[in-house]
Amino acid sequence: MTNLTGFSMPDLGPVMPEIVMTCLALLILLADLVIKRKETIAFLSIVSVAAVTYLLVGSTGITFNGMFIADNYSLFFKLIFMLNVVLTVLISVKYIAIEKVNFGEYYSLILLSTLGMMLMASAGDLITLYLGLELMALSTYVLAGFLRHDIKSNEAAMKYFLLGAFASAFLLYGTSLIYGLTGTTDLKAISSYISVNGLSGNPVLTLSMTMFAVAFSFKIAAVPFHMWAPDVYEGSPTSITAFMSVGPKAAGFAVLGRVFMTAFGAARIEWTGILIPIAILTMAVGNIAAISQINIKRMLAYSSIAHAGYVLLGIIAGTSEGTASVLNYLFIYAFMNIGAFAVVIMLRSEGFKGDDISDYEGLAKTHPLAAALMLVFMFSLTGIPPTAGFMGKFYIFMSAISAGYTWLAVIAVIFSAISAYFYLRIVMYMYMKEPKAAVQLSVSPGIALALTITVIAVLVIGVLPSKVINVARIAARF
Amino acid sequence: MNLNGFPILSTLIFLPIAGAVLLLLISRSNENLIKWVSLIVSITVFIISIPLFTEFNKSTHLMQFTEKHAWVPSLNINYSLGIDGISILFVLLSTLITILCVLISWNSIKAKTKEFYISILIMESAMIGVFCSLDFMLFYLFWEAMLIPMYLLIGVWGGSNRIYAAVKFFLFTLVGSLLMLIGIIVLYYQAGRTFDILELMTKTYPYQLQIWLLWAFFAAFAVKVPMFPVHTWLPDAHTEAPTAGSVILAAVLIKMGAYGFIRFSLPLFPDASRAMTPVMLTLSVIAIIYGAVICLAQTDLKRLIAYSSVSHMGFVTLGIFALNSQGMEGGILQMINHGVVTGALFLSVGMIYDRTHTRQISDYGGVASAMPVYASLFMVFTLASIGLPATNGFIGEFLIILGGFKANQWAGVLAATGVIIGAGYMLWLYQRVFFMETNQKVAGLADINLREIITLLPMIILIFWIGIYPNAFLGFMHESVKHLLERVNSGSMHEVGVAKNILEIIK
Amino acid sequence: MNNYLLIPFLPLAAFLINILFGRKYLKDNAHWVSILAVAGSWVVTVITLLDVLSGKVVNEDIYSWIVSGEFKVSVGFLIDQLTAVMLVVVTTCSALIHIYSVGYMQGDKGYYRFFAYLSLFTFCMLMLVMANNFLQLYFGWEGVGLCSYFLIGYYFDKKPASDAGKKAFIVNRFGDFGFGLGIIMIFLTFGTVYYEPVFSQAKVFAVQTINFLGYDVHLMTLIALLLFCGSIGKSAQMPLHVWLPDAMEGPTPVSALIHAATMVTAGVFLVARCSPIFSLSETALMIVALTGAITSLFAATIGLVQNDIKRIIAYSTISQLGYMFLAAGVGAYTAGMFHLYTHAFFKALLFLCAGSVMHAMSGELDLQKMGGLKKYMPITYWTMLFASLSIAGVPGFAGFFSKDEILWLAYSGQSPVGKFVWAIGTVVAFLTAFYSFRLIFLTFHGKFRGTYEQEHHLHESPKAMTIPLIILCIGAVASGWIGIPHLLGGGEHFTEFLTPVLGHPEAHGTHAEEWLVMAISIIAGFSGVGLAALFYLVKTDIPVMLAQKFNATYKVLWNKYYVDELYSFIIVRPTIWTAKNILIGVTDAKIIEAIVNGIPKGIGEFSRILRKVQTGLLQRYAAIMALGVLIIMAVMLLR
Amino acid sequence: MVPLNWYLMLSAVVFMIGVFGFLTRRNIIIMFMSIELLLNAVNISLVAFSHYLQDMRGQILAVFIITVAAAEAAIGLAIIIALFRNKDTVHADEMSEMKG
Repeated sequence: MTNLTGFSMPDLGPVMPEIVMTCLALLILLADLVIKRKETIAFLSIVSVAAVTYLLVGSTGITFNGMFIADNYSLFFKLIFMLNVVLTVLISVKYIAIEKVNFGEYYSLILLSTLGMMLMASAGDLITLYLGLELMALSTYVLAGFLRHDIKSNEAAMKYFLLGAFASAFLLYGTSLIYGLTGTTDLKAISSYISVNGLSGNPVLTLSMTMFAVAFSFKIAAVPFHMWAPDVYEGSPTSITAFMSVGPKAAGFAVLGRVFMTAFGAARIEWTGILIPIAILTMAVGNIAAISQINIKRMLAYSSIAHAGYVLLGIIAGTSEGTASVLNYLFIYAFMNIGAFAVVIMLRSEGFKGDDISDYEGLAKTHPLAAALMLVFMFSLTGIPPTAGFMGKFYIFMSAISAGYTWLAVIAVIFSAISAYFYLRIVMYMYMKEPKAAVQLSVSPGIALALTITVIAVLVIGVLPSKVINVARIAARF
Repeated sequence: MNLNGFPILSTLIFLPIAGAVLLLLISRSNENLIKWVSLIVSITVFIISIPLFTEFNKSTHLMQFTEKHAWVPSLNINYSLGIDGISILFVLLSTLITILCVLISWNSIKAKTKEFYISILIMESAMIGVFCSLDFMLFYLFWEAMLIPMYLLIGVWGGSNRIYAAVKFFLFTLVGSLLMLIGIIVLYYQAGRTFDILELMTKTYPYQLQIWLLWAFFAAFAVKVPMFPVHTWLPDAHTEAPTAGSVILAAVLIKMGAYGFIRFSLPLFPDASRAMTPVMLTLSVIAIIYGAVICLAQTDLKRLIAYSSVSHMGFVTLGIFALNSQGMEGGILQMINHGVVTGALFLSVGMIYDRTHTRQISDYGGVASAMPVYASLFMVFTLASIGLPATNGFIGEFLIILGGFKANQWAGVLAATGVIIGAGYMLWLYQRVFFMETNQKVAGLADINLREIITLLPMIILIFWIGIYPNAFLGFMHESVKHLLERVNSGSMHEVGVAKNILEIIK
Repeated sequence: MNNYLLIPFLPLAAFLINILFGRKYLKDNAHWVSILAVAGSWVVTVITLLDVLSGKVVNEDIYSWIVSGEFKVSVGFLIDQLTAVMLVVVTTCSALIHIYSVGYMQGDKGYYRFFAYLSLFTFCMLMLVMANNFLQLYFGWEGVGLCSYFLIGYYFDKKPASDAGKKAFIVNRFGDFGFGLGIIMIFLTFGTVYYEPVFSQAKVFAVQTINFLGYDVHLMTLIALLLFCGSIGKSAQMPLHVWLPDAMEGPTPVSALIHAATMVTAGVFLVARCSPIFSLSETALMIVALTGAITSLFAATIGLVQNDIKRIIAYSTISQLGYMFLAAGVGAYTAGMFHLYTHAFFKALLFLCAGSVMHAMSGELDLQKMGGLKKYMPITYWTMLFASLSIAGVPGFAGFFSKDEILWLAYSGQSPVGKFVWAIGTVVAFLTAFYSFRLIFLTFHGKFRGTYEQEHHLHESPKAMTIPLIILCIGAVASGWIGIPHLLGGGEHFTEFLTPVLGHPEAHGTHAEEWLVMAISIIAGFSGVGLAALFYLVKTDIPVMLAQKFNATYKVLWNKYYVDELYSFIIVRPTIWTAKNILIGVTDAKIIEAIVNGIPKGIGEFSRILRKVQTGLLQRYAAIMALGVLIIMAVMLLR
Repeated sequence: MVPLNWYLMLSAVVFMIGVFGFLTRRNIIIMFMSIELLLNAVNISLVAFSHYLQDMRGQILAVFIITVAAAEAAIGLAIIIALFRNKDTVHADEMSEMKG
């Protein structure tokens, strides 16, 4: 029992939300045995998320001597994750019943995955980062394959699993290199080590930065590491696709921001060198490939790849304004993306897949409200002013131009003009074509609430963006 | 903000949106209520806009009826509105045109009437917003917001090839305006983090940057005008759009491009615009002659009028880039005239289209004997479009050719030929449609009813009012145009000043 | 004193009343409104004439029309001697023709519309004449062009009529193109468009030259020639004369009023009004004289062979207008105006007689189908005979005095082309006499060559038509007497009356030469009449024989020197061809559309390729990831 | 004492074998094993660094990696079984239901 006395209980204040989240996730797993009606479990999970959010607001600070940082930056991301969970749960209540996978584990897995994301957001150390990442990844792999009887879902889970593991292997290799080079895995220590020893030209450092870039690019589905995204988005259940297109992507950016800004802050020129080609390729492939898609989930997959490209612009800017624009964009992106997926879910009813774009023909005639909602989301994803999408993109372009990347902004603008084509195609199918079959919408209170939240958010932020931008600017100063 | 504090411009912008929301609540079935509500809303908006006309103080170039509230304080974006001599007429034009659009589509729009009137009302607020906003972001927001309703107007209620036309319209304008967005942001940082147009106008920017920004703004405005190379979306959009759509498109949307040139490109980049005038004049002259000659070979009624507006807008850009007071005032007045005349032409084509459902000129002939009143009204519009003295067309065209000739003799002379070809295609159109033997397809047509006459009446009044007493309208512009031209021509003096003190320092 | 405002605004009021209330209420008695209005302005004209005679000149602005920067113009009226003459001509002819049309247009469907257009025309012509600045002149100028378009195309359900109307307007537009540029040049040089300041400062710029489109040109000549473009268009001189013969499609009173008495003379009025500018540039005057001379010769030759009664008179109008420009060209503006004054009466009379002949022959216009109408239509015959005598220049009649005045001043003036132009003038005098009397003999003398029921139907026109004929006939004869030259003991009151405005033409010839010139012109006139009598009364086979012998020239003359075909070949067809094939076919379709549609198609194609890359095979994804890593590492390490 | 570079060389070689195995072998379970190989390669280098730097972090991370690898194995096999039950094949090329 050598110097047991030296052991002191670390301050658990900042970690409290994560701990409570873990207990609640497991509690829900148990509750599933007792409660028959799955809606109550959904309700329970929303309540638990509300509790965690309540706790979140209070808890800030650094604990586990630097391995866990709960600052404004991580708080903002956690808010995005909470929002993501609430909306996903709302839209999936009826959906998983239709898909006949109405199990309680679904909700606890979502909560566990969110827990992973929260860990990543507050990771001050590469080890916590790896743990959070793996926790999120593993639960998302299972969620992707949740439709056990559907081959596509299995295939999606398999691809996501294998490629995810492959990518995290690169992350680990990078960690080991940086550990060998700087002797520590704590981000702040790494950055001070680099600036002290002036390693900016060092090949090992560049190699490890590349490895990190690869791992994170995989997570945010940036080109050339995006190949998994379309298949997994198409294969997995639509509510999970919505969840995956926001949660892990935002977590990826949180980590990307944190690692590159703090740890490799000094070697900024080098890693921007890596990220710029990736960003351009991502915008290009994302927008161009989406044009000839016939399956709406695949199209939204490519669109979310393209959006990752735009957000990368904010990271490349490297300034605190850049990070603020990333935060602002991801917040807005969460709303519009889940909103769009919610409409896709509404179309999924008994015996009608509702995945093909041609299923949307004449929707404006049969279901004007649904069509109007989809119109708002499509125009928001394109970035047309009265909607929030524009405010997000505009702020990203501002930060990029202020950091001197005007030419990059011009390229981004051209690609977002190309993106208008395939978003418009959906609006065109809905409004300008005659309905083929009588489409039956499966509307539930949950989806209706989710849609109201998202459409109000998209329109209100579009017109009055100052609230979100101010919070993002505060959060960006870490 | 005079008129005892009443925020007139904001009400003008948000009342139509309130009307649109009201329409949302009305059930889809009783279309009559929908039509009457939208008519009442548009008329109230017009009535509210009349004090602008009467209360306007013509002796100052400063902005009037201004309003300023913080919008996104952290990025120094504020909701600031205001109008001066240049933009006031356009606001009035938009409010008037919306009433006519509601009237014209009274029983020609059968499907989805609710969405139709909602789009028109939102269009109206976006249009007014563009002309009143003094903050670049606000301007850009309205500039792009207008795309959605217009896209739907063309796409949903349009003709046979509407989808292609709608997408073409949308992408053309979007690509241009996105480049402008980049220009705006670069300008924002260049001028010390401000979007306020009046502030931006006071600063001077390095010459090379001015050139780049001018071309960025040119991309957005030239597509809208439309200037020569980027005009091919206009005929498609016009031919496929429903009557109300093409009226709004012709009367107001096209003006935003030229308005953009006057409000932004000229004052913000004086040296660059002076350097670029030869290019712009050539493009305008090409547009005039190209548009006019192509009209000679058109077989579709609406397509011909669309190409004629390409030619007319060529006149406008010629007037603007002549950079002298006659040309500029002629240009602005010609924008109003073109709005009135081409708007009226499209209204009347819409009326005849509702009866015959064909746009091919060859299907028409001898309509004058069946519809004398309609024929005489159409004759007035044809004469105004040719620019006959005592109609508004003449005032605008004469001033523009005068200004153009002063700026560059070749431009003036070639532009004047446009007037001849203009007379050619318009009279030939009028002859093929109205004179000669009555075509079976148009034999027993009923003449236009009271509602349609009321729709055309304000246009007739405006044509002769501007034609006979143009000072009522030109009076608005004098101060603002003088101020603008001082700014555009003073650009170089400023540089000379800078060069001078550098010399002193060296000496 | 400003009751002169009534002159233009009465017809305007009549127009508004007719056009607004014509269709429903007035219908067949629409003519009262117009006739009263025209009569009213005639009365006021007489009053103003008396004022002007007593030396009162009015130059007043009513309201400011356009103000833009330094360009200021307002609607204003200038009543001086020149305007007074024109006012008299316009109002008198218009009044008489209004009365005549009541009979002529009896029972026509668009009766009210016809009178509305007539009143509108009178209003525009009066505004043109009374303007005190160039822009209001331009307003009147295009206004009368518009009314001629309406009236020529009055029978709009017939294609040739609406074609002729359109042709008239567009050809006029060509002229107005130059005229507009002239006004702009005036503004740019003088800083204003008002007559008074422009004409007074004209001398200051007498010697200045200006760079116009790259060429250094004498300023005054440039302005004069640009203004002259307008006159060519309006007064149907070469090369823009093509529209006048086709304008005969309109009803005859229209041809009488517009294409004889008033509108076509606007060109001469313009040259006369701008005499201070024209007299400052030698070349401009020479060009005006030559154009006048050549056009009159050209038109007279065509007139010889035409068989349509109205077309002959139309060509004679072009020829007589050529005469007036000839006069102006040699500096004899007053003589030109005098000829305009007399010509208005006898040419209107000729047209109206033709109209009543047509009326009697139930629409038949071809000379070969007429003959021997003398006994059926005595009044028309005698009035037409007097008019022809006057136009032929038989002494004692109005035509003689004004034509002789022109020929004498051309001969004796110091203009370099004076003698040459005088020679052409004399030849044209001979030709005019010949074709005028060919018309008289073929219609009224010899035996009737028309169909039976036409002959049966022949009758003298009703009172409403014959009274104006008689009044005009008096005018045609007596109008010349106020300008009898000093040589013949006359007081030359007309020239005295106009000298304050147009200056006095100096003649450097002796009395003997004056007698000689007068003699030659009389001989030309009589020989023309005699030859016509020989050809068409005595030996009617000669013209037929001549036609075969000189068949080629006959065909050229018959087809009006193929000018119409030439224009459509050079201008009309190529523009439409370029529009159809090049503009639509190539630039719009091939170049712009190709790019505009090409780019999205290219992107679509590229997107299909991208889809092929996504094969769904797991290993391929992993391979691409590994490749990506390698590339990034290579780029980063080697940089 | 074995110099550090040799360890690094070993871990790099093992890593390459893992990657190569992952890319070429068609059987999903073999691919799964090559991933494990990758993770272990990283473990080797981590422990080597930790020993060389006389610092505990490397070994702590190695332990974490092993536990995570175990969890991964559990989930990976579960997914493979679910897939096998539906498609009764583990051949990677069979899994190309979704493409384009």
